[in-house]
Amino acid sequence: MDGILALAADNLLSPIILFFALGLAAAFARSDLSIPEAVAKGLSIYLLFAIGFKGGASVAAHGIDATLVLSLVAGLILSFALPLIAFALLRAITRLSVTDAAAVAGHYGSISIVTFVAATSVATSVGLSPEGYMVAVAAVMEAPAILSALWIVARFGKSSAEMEDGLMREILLNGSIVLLVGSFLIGWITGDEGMALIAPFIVAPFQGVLCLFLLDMGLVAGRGLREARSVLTAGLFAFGVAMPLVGSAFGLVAGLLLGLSPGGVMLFMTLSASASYIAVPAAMRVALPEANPSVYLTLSLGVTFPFNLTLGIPIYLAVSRALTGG
Amino acid sequence: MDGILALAADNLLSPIILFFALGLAAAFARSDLSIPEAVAKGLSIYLLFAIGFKGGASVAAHGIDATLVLSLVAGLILSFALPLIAFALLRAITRLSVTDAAAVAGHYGSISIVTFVAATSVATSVGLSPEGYMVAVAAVMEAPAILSALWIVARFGKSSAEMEDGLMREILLNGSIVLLVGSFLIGWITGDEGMALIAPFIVAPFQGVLCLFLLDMGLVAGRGLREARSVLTAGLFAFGVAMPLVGSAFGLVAGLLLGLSPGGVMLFMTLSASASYIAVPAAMRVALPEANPSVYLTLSLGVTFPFNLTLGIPIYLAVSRALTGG
Amino acid sequence: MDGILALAADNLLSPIILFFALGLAAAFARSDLSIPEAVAKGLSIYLLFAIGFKGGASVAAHGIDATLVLSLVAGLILSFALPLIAFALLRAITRLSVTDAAAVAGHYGSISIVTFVAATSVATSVGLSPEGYMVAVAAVMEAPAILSALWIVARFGKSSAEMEDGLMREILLNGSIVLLVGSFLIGWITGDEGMALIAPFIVAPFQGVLCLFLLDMGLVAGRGLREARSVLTAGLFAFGVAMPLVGSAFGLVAGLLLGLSPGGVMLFMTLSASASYIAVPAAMRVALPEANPSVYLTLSLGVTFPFNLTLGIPIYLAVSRALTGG
Amino acid sequence: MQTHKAKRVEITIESVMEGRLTAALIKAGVTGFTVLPVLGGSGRSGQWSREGQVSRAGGMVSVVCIIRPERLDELLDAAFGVVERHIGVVTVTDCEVLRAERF
Amino acid sequence: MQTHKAKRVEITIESVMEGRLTAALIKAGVTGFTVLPVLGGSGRSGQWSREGQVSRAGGMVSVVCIIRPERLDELLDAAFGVVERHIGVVTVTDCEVLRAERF
Amino acid sequence: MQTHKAKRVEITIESVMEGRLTAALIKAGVTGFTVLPVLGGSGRSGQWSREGQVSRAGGMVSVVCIIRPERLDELLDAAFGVVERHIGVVTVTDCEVLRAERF
Ligand SMILES: Nc1ncnc2c1ncn2[C@@H]1O[C@H](COP(=O)(O)O)[C@@H](O)[C@H]1O
Ligand SMILES: Nc1ncnc2c1ncn2[C@@H]1O[C@H](COP(=O)(O)O)[C@@H](O)[C@H]1O
Ligand SMILES: Nc1ncnc2c1ncn2[C@@H]1O[C@H](COP(=O)(O)O)[C@@H](O)[C@H]1O
Ligand code: NA
Ligand code: NA
Ligand code: NA
Repeated sequence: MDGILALAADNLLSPIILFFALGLAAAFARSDLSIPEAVAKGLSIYLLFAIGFKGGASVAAHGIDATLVLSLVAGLILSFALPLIAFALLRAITRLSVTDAAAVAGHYGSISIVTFVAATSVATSVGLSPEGYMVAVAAVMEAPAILSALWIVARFGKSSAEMEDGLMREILLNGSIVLLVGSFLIGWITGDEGMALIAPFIVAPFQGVLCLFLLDMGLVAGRGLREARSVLTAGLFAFGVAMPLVGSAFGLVAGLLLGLSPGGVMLFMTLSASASYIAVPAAMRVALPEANPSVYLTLSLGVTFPFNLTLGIPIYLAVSRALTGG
Repeated sequence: MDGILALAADNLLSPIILFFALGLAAAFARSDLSIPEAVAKGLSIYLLFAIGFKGGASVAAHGIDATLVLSLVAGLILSFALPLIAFALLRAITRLSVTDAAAVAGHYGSISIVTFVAATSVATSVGLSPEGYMVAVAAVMEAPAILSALWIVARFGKSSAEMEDGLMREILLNGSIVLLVGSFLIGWITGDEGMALIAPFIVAPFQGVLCLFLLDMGLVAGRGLREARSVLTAGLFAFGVAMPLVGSAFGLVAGLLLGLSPGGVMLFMTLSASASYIAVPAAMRVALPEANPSVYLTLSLGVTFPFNLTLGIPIYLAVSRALTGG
Repeated sequence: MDGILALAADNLLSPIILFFALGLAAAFARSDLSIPEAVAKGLSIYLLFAIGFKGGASVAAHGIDATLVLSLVAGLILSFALPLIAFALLRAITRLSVTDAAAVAGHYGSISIVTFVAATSVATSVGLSPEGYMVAVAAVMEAPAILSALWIVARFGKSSAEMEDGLMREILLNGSIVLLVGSFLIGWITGDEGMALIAPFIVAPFQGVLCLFLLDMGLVAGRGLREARSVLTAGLFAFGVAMPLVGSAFGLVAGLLLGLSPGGVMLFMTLSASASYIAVPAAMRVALPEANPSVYLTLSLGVTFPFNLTLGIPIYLAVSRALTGG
Repeated sequence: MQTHKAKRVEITIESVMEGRLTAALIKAGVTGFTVLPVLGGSGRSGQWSREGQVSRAGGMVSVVCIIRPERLDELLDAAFGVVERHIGVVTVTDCEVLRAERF
Repeated sequence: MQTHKAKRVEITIESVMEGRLTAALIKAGVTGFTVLPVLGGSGRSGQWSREGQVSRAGGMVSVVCIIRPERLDELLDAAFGVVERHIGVVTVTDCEVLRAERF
Repeated sequence: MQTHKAKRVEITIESVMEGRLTAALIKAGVTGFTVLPVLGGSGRSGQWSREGQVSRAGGMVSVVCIIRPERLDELLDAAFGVVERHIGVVTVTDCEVLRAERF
């Protein structure tokens, strides 16, 4: 317990978290500080490019692990299953409609890549070296949860969820997935040589770019929270904090069963704990337009994301180390 | 005198100045070269982030100086007082209306952060190490001058200057100030450790980014000058060159009284000499819409900024060294 | 021949090419991956800035070569002459109208700066050091081809090509040329000292930025090809592959006559082989609005650019080495 | 200068629906449309702004379509099919166009 | 398809005034508005373009507001209060809207 | 609130022609115009989008010009001279303006 607190305290004073806090504070104070949309998108392209490539290069360096395929399958299953758990929890502790609850649930089966990046950087800073293919697991977990959400609506709801032709392709080929997987493969193919070439671009400046990106996330999350305060009931807030812990428990079991390294287990916990705020909201606007976006965006970006960033990650790290002996 | 000339010549051939000149030349020649607005804003976010963080980290490294608070107070006083001097000078040597003269005066009490950055980089290139908290002094000097300008209009003018509720908050919480101060505080809190983490992002590439940024400043200043040639009378031009020298004299006295290092004195001179072209114009459009923006933007960006960049900074450096023995 | 194949294979597995292929694939699969327009423009500004400055610094380091001026003249002549050859070839093997053929021809006399950058990076990776002033040759070759295209229309065509006053100035002062030449001159003036200052910005991260830029080129080229499939007849496709080979032969002769180094000859071949997709299309829209942009953009960006990037560059390298003994 | 009567239909809709809307318009036989960016707005579902978006999920665009008056109903039916369940505003204005043969 | 008469008010104004204008509109009871970006323009105070701005100080935006005809005067009064001393253009166009219950 | 009749002319044209168009408008004596960005569109020459452009060569902008009704013909002639050989759409809408002395 002490260890977790020390870690959390340490984590809370890292530049990454402090810049996120700066963004939150600026938004709450109604400062006009903002990162232009194009620049923010540029930063996220940089992060996906870098994290994908590094993951692939690390797979090239360490060879394919026997558990790679199993990890991908486990990720798939978790992404399909977690929305069901989230939905049950939401119906138990909040008064959301079936449609809103299903939409929220979909977000929690999917993942937040920035949370993943932050966890990776904490893991490496304490000397762990997570399996490089966890990046591929992250990619695999993005989309299935959307199908679960739509299935929930079809099964329990009144409004119809359109799963039209185009949508599935759109989801699977959304820009983030393509860039992440593509960079992963290129990192894998080009290996050490490729890495040597572009390391000065994707390794050295990475933490600095991440700070700027989290500043932007803080601004966006803060503005969202300010606008949508009214929707955030005690029940929803409780869900936003409890669900990542529940999710991480499933990730923990998966990671342990797969025999991943301490860092790998921690990342599996983080992926299961985190909630999407890009791919899933876009899909929900198309397929479930009746669901209220304030609810799912506020929960995912305003509650769960900051929770994971500040307290969640140190907890997952401590638990993973304790149980793997890492 | 010779020393100043040699320094000025050296300064004039630095990449930073040459890229500014390239921008000016391209604008005068009506080239369509331009930096997209979002990218330019991204570059300025980078500069504020880097300069703020470095200032804070340097305070963390060198400890709080007894004079930190006094310097902030001196900055505040200068920012309030310089507009009065600028206003008197303008009324003496130009025919601007009270409103226009007050608006211009407000710009000269405030500061230009790029001029500050350029001066810092010259100072360090000759081996000086200015006090890290000069960044905080810069932040403190941004806003007070606006109040002085509005007070001048209320006292001497006919048109009414609206100082509505929202405006003061807007000015104090404008994006540049929040980012600069926030990064400064985070640099201070995280100190050496934080610096080690993000140095490859904010230290090594800094000069290159500054070149690109000054290219953009040259383009913008050049286009402004081309458009607004007609407003630039001999009297206004004289003011644009004389006022920075007058301002720097006040900065010099303040710096010497505070007992700052040679680099610190030089930066205090630069801050006092420089004129705002972001925060103050925005405030003036809201509070003094009758004032002609061509006048104050042309003076601040088209005359004083290039003057400081090319001749001013070497002069302030030479004078500061001569009088502090640095 | 074996050498060429090995080189080509090596080249095909470089991160640069693979990211281009990723972009192409994403576009063909109709992924929504995209680089914001402002960011893409920012990346291209970075490339021009870096490549220009490095060229100039290299001229400063190695001194002016007696052949600099002759190389510029040769570039001018080639840019004027190649459109005539391209036009003849197009009329022989395709059924394009005079106007369309002239517009396409204009593109092939001009150059693609990214192809040039890619070739430079291949050249240096195999240990060659091309003359720094090849950057200036590239700049000189951008515009003359446009005049040739308009002359062709005036001579052989029915529709009138407007060569109005403004256009020539616009072409010569277009942003890319100004930035490239300006950075070249500044690199030359500031030499080693300037280079030391900004090298961490323009050297180390260069390859990484280039990867992102080629990802974007792949996306754009892929989308263009998807839209304009219908215009791409077998004849046009043949032209898009044959013309770079023809052009490179002229570049080869020029380079050998000038006595350039193996790297210099290779770059001259690349310049002659490459086709414009920025400056010339813009000029054609103004002066030859009747020409179909799908035709010239598809050929230049969809056929010739990928050909040069993948097969052309290794061929030019191998040929240049074989004939210069480099 | 000779002008002709036409209708200018402007549909403000979530970005995620842009492709679906324009596909429906093309299917309904429109000869062209123009897409304009939207910076922000306010309505029954609250206020939003482009700088406060993490993603394309929340932004909107405005699709403008100039058509011959007699084709208005067809277009509105097509547009309504897409907009119906979604956030969005549809306005129709009378206008005159040059070069009517294009529409 | 059933449409209803409405007014489309478009106010082009300096970016710095955007927040003040939309606050005034909301106070005047409008149910929604849309903000469009402006790239550049020209008027009595000269020509400007977004790429030539160092800051938000000089840019403009266009605020579009669809309202029921009977609410026009109220809106114009509110808008005029903000625009009065400032650079800006206000136009009103007749239009038709779908889903009139929204306005 | 007192308003005056005016015409709103909107010209959607390739970006490369923007400078030529606005120069022609100024020569024709217009007192002002506003340039709006265009994200993409579709027409006889196919579909395009801003994210798919390598350069300014392919983008479009929309130039809006509010004028007194009696000046319409002059403006249309000037605009047509530029647009004639180029891709582009010209629409004219009736509108009302505040502060008519500006136009
Ligand atoms: N009365 C209106 N005038 C102009 N735009 C509107 C209006 N009402 C809604 N909008 C636009 O449509 C979006 C969604 O509106 P709503 O569905 O009411 O939330 C808003 O964010 C605005 O951009
Ligand atoms: N006649 C007009 N038509 C369209 N926009 C105009 C007109 N006059 C002014 N504007 C816009 O309003 C801004 C300020 O105009 P002004 O106050 O006349 O300088 C200009 O930059 C244009 O964007
Ligand atoms: N009917 C239309 N309604 C609105 N915009 C149009 C229409 N037709 C063409 N456009 C615009 O004008 C551009 C060029 O049209 P075109 O010359 O037909 O290829 C298109 O890309 C659209 O942006
Ligand atoms: Na999850
Ligand atoms: Na000052
Ligand atoms: Na060529």
